[in-house]
Amino acid sequence: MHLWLIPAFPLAGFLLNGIFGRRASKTFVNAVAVGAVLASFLWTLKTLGALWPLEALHLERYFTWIQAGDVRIGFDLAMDRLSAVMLLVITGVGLLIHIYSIGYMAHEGGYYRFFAYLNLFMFFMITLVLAANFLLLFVGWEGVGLCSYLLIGFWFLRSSATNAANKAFIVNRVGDFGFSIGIYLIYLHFGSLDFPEVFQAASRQPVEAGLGPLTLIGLLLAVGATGKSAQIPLYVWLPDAMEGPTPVSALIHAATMVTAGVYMVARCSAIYTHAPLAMEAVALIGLATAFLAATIGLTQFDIKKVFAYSTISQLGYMFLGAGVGAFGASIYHLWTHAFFKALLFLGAGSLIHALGEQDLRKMGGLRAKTPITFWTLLAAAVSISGVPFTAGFFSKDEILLAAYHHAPWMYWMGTLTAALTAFYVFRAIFLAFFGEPRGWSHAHESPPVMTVPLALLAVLSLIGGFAPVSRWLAPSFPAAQGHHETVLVAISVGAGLAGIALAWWFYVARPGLAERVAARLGAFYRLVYNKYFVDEIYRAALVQPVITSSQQMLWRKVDVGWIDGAVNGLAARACAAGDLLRRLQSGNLRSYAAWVLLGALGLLLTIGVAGGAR
Amino acid sequence: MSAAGVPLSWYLVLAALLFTLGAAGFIFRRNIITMFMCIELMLNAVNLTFVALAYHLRQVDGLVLAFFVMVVAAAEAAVGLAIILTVFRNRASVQIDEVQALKD
Amino acid sequence: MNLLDAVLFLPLAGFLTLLFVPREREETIRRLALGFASVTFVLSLGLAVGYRAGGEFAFVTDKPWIRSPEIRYHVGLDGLSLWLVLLTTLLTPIGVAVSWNYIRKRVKEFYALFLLLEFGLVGVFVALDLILFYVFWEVSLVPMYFLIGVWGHERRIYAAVKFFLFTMAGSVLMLAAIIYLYTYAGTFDYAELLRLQASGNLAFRRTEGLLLFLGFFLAFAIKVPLFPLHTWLPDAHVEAPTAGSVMLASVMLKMGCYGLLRFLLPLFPQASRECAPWIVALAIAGIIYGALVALVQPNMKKLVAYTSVSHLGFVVLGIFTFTPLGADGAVYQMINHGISTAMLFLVVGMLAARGGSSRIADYGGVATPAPNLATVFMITALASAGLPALNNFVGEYLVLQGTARVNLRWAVLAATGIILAAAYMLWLYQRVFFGPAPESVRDRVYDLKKREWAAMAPLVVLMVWLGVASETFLPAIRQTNALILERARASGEVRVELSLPLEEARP
Amino acid sequence: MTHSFVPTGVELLRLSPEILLVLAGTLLLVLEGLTGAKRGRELGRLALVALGAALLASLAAARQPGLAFSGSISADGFATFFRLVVIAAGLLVALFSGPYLRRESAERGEYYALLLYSVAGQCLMASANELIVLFIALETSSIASYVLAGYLRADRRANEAAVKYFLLGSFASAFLLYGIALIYGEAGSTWLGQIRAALAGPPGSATPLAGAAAAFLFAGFAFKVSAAPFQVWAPDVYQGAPAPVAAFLSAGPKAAAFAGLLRVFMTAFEPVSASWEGIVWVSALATMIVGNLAALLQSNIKRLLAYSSIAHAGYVMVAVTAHSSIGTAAAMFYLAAYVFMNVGAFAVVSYFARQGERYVHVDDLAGLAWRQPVVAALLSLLLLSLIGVPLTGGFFGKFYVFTAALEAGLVWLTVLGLLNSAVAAYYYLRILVVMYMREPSEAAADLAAPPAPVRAALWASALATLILGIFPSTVLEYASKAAALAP
Amino acid sequence: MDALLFLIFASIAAVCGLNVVIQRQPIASALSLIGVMGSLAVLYLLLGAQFIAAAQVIVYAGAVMVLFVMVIMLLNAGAERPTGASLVASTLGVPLLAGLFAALAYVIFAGFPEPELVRFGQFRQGGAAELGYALFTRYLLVFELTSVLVLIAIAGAVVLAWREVKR
Repeated sequence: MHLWLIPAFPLAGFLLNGIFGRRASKTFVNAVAVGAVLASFLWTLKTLGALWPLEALHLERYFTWIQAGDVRIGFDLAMDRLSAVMLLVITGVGLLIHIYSIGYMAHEGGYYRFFAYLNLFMFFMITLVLAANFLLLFVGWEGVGLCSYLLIGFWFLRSSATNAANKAFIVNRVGDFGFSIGIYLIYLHFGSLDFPEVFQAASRQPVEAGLGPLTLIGLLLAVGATGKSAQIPLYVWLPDAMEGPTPVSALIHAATMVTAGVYMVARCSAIYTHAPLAMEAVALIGLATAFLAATIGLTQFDIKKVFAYSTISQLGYMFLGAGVGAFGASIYHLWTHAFFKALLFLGAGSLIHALGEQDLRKMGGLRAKTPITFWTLLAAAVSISGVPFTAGFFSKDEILLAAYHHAPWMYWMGTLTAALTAFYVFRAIFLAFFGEPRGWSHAHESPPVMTVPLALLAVLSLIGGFAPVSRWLAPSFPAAQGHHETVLVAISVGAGLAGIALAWWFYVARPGLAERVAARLGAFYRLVYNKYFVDEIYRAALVQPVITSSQQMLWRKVDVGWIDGAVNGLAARACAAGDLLRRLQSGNLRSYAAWVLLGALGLLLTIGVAGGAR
Repeated sequence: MSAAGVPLSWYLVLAALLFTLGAAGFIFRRNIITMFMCIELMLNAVNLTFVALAYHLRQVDGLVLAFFVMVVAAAEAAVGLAIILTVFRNRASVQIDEVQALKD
Repeated sequence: MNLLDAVLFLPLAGFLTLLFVPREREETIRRLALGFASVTFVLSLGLAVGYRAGGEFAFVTDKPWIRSPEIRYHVGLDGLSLWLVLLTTLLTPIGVAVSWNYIRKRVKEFYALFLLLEFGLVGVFVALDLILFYVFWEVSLVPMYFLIGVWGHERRIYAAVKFFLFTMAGSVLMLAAIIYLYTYAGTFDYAELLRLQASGNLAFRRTEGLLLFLGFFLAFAIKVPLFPLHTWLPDAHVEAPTAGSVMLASVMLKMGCYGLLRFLLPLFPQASRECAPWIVALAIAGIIYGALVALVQPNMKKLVAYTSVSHLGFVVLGIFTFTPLGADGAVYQMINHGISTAMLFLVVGMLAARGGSSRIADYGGVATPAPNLATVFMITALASAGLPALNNFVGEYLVLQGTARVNLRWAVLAATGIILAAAYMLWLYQRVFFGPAPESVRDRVYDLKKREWAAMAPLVVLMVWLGVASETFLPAIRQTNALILERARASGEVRVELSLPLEEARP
Repeated sequence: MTHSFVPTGVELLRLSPEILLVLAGTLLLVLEGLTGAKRGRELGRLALVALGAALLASLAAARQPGLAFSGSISADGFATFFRLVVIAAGLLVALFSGPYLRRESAERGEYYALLLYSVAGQCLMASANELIVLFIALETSSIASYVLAGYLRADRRANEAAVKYFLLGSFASAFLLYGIALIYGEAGSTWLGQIRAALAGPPGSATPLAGAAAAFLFAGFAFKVSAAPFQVWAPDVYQGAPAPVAAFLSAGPKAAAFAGLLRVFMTAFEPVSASWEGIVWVSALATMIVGNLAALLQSNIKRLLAYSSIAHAGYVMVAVTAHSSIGTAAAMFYLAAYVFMNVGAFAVVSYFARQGERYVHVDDLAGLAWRQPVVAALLSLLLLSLIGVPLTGGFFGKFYVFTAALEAGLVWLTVLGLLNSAVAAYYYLRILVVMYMREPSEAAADLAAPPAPVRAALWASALATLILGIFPSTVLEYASKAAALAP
Repeated sequence: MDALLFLIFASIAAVCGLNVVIQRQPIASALSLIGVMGSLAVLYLLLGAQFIAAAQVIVYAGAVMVLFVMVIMLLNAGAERPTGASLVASTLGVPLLAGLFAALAYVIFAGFPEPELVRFGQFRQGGAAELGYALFTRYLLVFELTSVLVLIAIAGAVVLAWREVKR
């Protein structure tokens, strides 16, 4: 079916723009970049159509990539329902964001570079989801990380941007460290890295009670996932990643790349279901992240940061879903999240485009100036808040239900988080669009090339939930238990609505209340506002010690002091000995004669008297 | 002639003593000429050894060797004294401790 | 006289030819040097085309050289040496090309020595007689010494002497071991030694074997350089001229790795195994240590030098896992490191030639005046940081997978090096290329010139090629490594303990 | 033993190199007296011819190997090898002495005559098969070289060198002679073969006299080869003596003394080798260490080369320690290589130092490479050979020496020796560093191109070094054959 | 008689030898050395080496020592001054010398365990005829060589001492 064409189009786009883009016109760049993604999207659809209903895995082997010993890793692509969903999200949302970027980036330098990177990202992301073995998945995994790095640091003159880019890459590397070791273990345990073989073998194994190999593998893979999907403890890079252009935040840091971790966990469901401990860990991480990020989201004023924490939080939901066994729901949420979160970011981008400003405190009352943006953002907001029958409603509820069946407290926690989510999203909406303008002078609605994608995404955010994603995926995953319970649904919906209402209360009905509450909370507020000082703790506990000890201890002391010192000391010792010998060479003949005599007597005594020295 | 002879080893020990004395002079004397004379003393000691051993072996060879040693000593004396002369010309001294410009 | 001999001796012919060109005719000298180096490279491509995996050695020439004790001119090529030879012949014309404008004084000597260096390096990789090997080993040392000492930077003399003495200290011990081996086996011939080993006639007493092993090992370890014998490397790299750094890092360091695999494993399997845990410990220490120290270097060249310490730790680690994966990965990593580090030094050298310094603090924002340079460096940095689909990843994966098979803890420790690799590379990149460009940089740094492009393009292509289509290179390596490991296994029971925590956990 | 007053023709043939040299020396003396001091250059040429003829004569003598003069000399392969080496050394030294002496306005026939006598003595040392011949030959060589060391009589340093060399040399000779006396007492003969026969009795039958004799003989030879602790004279003498003479002292007498040492200890004292090999071991190690360490900080290039020559004596001693025929062959090969590289290095010094030896500091060589590239390149080759880098004679010298040592089971001596050679690299490198990596000094500034004889000597030694480094087989095989010394 | 003569002359030799070493005046040392040589000549006679005894007196005590005395006079070498010092010589000197003598004595006594008594007249081949025969047969080469040695000595002395330095 030529699956390879799906990633190949964006790759070609990348190469064309990368090599010729600098001298080419914007039209050319646009055509290549958008065309590549469009082609990819269309080919995905065609392939899907041809393979429908895609009940079994469709595997295509191309060539051997690495072979050594008994390892043979092919460049193999495979399509199943899971990757099909992912592909649709990636190419679909990706297409919209590409189009949106034409408008958003119109006045930026390095235009071609931006689109080249985006195309490259598409290539790696598609490779990631189509990969039929762990190592190829890892290629995509690292590749998207690279593109994320490049795009976060797109405005490389700003040191904040390049710092953020480095942070993103390096933190991801920490996760990948776990992932890599997981891969080594998979190979050791299963003797293969190919998905079909690994998962079949895994599903034949007994469920592990303790810390068995599968659990270990699961945990290690989860470490990788926490890096990529910005979960505790590795989430710190994502908020900083907002230094990148907004379409990047939408595409990479909301809709697609960050969900790769979820995808991977879902992909490895066969392993996880046999490793309940790992599952539990994933669920706990997800839940904790969801809650923690939501609390931070409450206090942020940078609109993109708010959405960034929201992303982290929503990804936490997905982890929770996967962790409690609702892989389908998890992917389902991934699917809906892609729409509304991309939309949130793109809308935010539209605002930024309009104002040149992303601090919520300097917005306000924009409803009239940017109506399309407002309405589309609102659509996203209701969706994320879980207002019934919007996309977010379906998927979030499915996760929460599954969580309830796993452990009720998780449900309650999740529901609380849902309320928080609704609150901070609407806080942002209200701050931006309602009330009085605060400090902006001219604002304008974005051009159609931006608003059309917004509108399309808004539609998807509202109705995307009707796509029966989790049901369609059900055969791929072990059955999740739990049935619809109206009461629970009502509670969570109520929580969402309460959040919205509270936001209205705080930011529209009683402006100024928020500040007072914040002041009342004092230290606690500052703690949350400063994101629990996690960055600072990491810096003080990890980064700085490493740097300092490397510099002071390893380099200055071990390298220069000890090793070179030892060598130099040896040399100095030799020279000192030489100097002594030279000094013995005093020029005094009588001394020399004494030496000769000494030698002769020594010889005489050893040979003549003692009869040999051996 | 009396039958009371002298043990051969006495001769040899006398030679050893003279040899040692020569070496002692070489080490302790500061005048180059004296040092050189001490070498002559050592050569004489060796000669005594040769002669004594020739007696011991009842061979003429030892005497021939002693003879050659004398020639060598004479040759050395000629050259050595010439060298000492040049040293004296350059430094107006034959004190060995004053001839130590060459060192580090 | 077969193709291999031609490849080997053409640089020597070039060296001799250059000696007779009048020193004023600098342009002629450059052209001649480039000509000799290029023709050598083209001929060496023939080696790759003509090489057929399967036999023991290809392109063998075996002629008597010295009759007593019998030392033969015995050269040949196998999968291990093939790519290293090609790496050498590829990098030589590149080194010649990049030196074109930078080397302004004593041009004749520079190029003559550069070709002599190529002769020595190729020789090391193809020699199949221990003394011949030693001869080339030392022959390559001398021109490098001069390259650093004459054309280097401020502290060049210190660096050159340090380089020479470190290497010398190791190699004399190797000579002792070689001779001892001879007195034991009665031959210097590698093939003959292998035969003796195979027939069990090369069984040493334990201490004897260990001492012999150590004699060779020290020489190789210094050359690699294995922690803690590495301190000559940063100095040598910082002070060497660009082309010198390239050859030093890319090829000379491989001499040590090559030696480990070529001589130690097959000839001293017992001792190798016995010492493996210690060596692995040093290798891992080197991986982490090199990376950490690289992280805080204020000088680009020194930074790159320390990355070499880190990267070559992987090579040694791979070799001493005694697994096909590890060994294949190690060899692959040798080539990878050769190419990536060559690139790193080329770019850093170009920067230093423009900006007049290799201190990181003197730069910033280079991406603005020199976007192409920045792009090339980015690719290289990423390759160096082990990004998949670029060359280093394949090698590192194989090494670590091989290591994991033997001992998971080792693999875990070693893998931290990859995290750090990203950190030091990106941090370097950020500080040099990103940010606003200060006046001094904008005025002096310009983008790549044609000749520089020509020098680097093949390497960029290779980085991707090696990363994606490893099957171009791996079959030959696999087959040779299989033989080597077979030998390493032949005379001793395999004592690779599989100490996986998950094995323990299993009921 | 034949007792004839008149030597036969073949006997004379076997002695022909020495005879030729002595006659030529005498002729030079006579001519010098006849022509006055004006024709030094022509006399120098004559000396070269004589040395060349002696070289040929050695080869001719080698065609009729055998004993002569009641068995007191043996014109065997061993003798031929060393004769060739010392004559070649003499030839090179004579070659580049000319310009040096002319600069000092001291080129006279006596110089060459003494040189020829000294070489004759060394040749005879190589072929002597009887101790007193050996001793007289050694004295011949020595006395001539004492005079040569002090040849520039107005020079205070030369005087000092001469007097020190002379006094210590005579002192050491006395010990040597005492050794001869003692072994004469033990064996009743001074012929090596008979001594061997006398010592070859059942173990323990040899009295302490034999041991004492071995000790003193060793001391005497060790002094001449400047092995520790008898090396003390060498630095001062090399420094003070005129550069060509220093070259000569470091080459000919050393090689010849090793020839004597090898022959005496490999034949006469071989039966009691157990008693002396230990002490040779110690001496070899001490010599290497002393020479190399003391040279590390040395800045006077002549002293540096002196210490280096001490160190090289140590390497040869390692081969002696092996006391096997391959050890002997290795020592022979090493000495051949050593003579060329060392004489070549001194040739540069003699050219560079200029009038009154003003420039003998290592730093004076700064930038030589860019003023006189060819000289520097050739000197570099020689220095690399001294370090022991492959493709030079010095490498194979060390290689053979240590091969022999390992064959004899001397593992630690080998390891220590090789480590020593790594240390040695440092001070040779310093010269390279100065030549190539420093800016030209004022000393190099007004340096004229070397005169033809110096060039010739330098090229010859460099080529010899290179040939010994690339095709060592012929020489080594010859040495191996010759090393099987018949008592 | 033998013993008596030996003891007398050995004592003279030893005392004179000691005197050579301890005198500060070179001329006194030289005279003492002549004394040693003279007494040694007597001892040679006792050992039956007439020719050597004669040569000792004529060549050594006569010619060589005269040369020494002449040079001493020529250089007007007075008593030596206690200049400089050699730490090595002054500290190691005496023990080394004592050791040397002890070791040599040990070697000699060990080498000649049963005392062989020297009696005058028991060895009669020490005359010029026997010596001459040996000299011109077995030692022909050495004999010729010594002539070369003397030649060198003359040439050397000439080179070093004769001509004035021209500059």
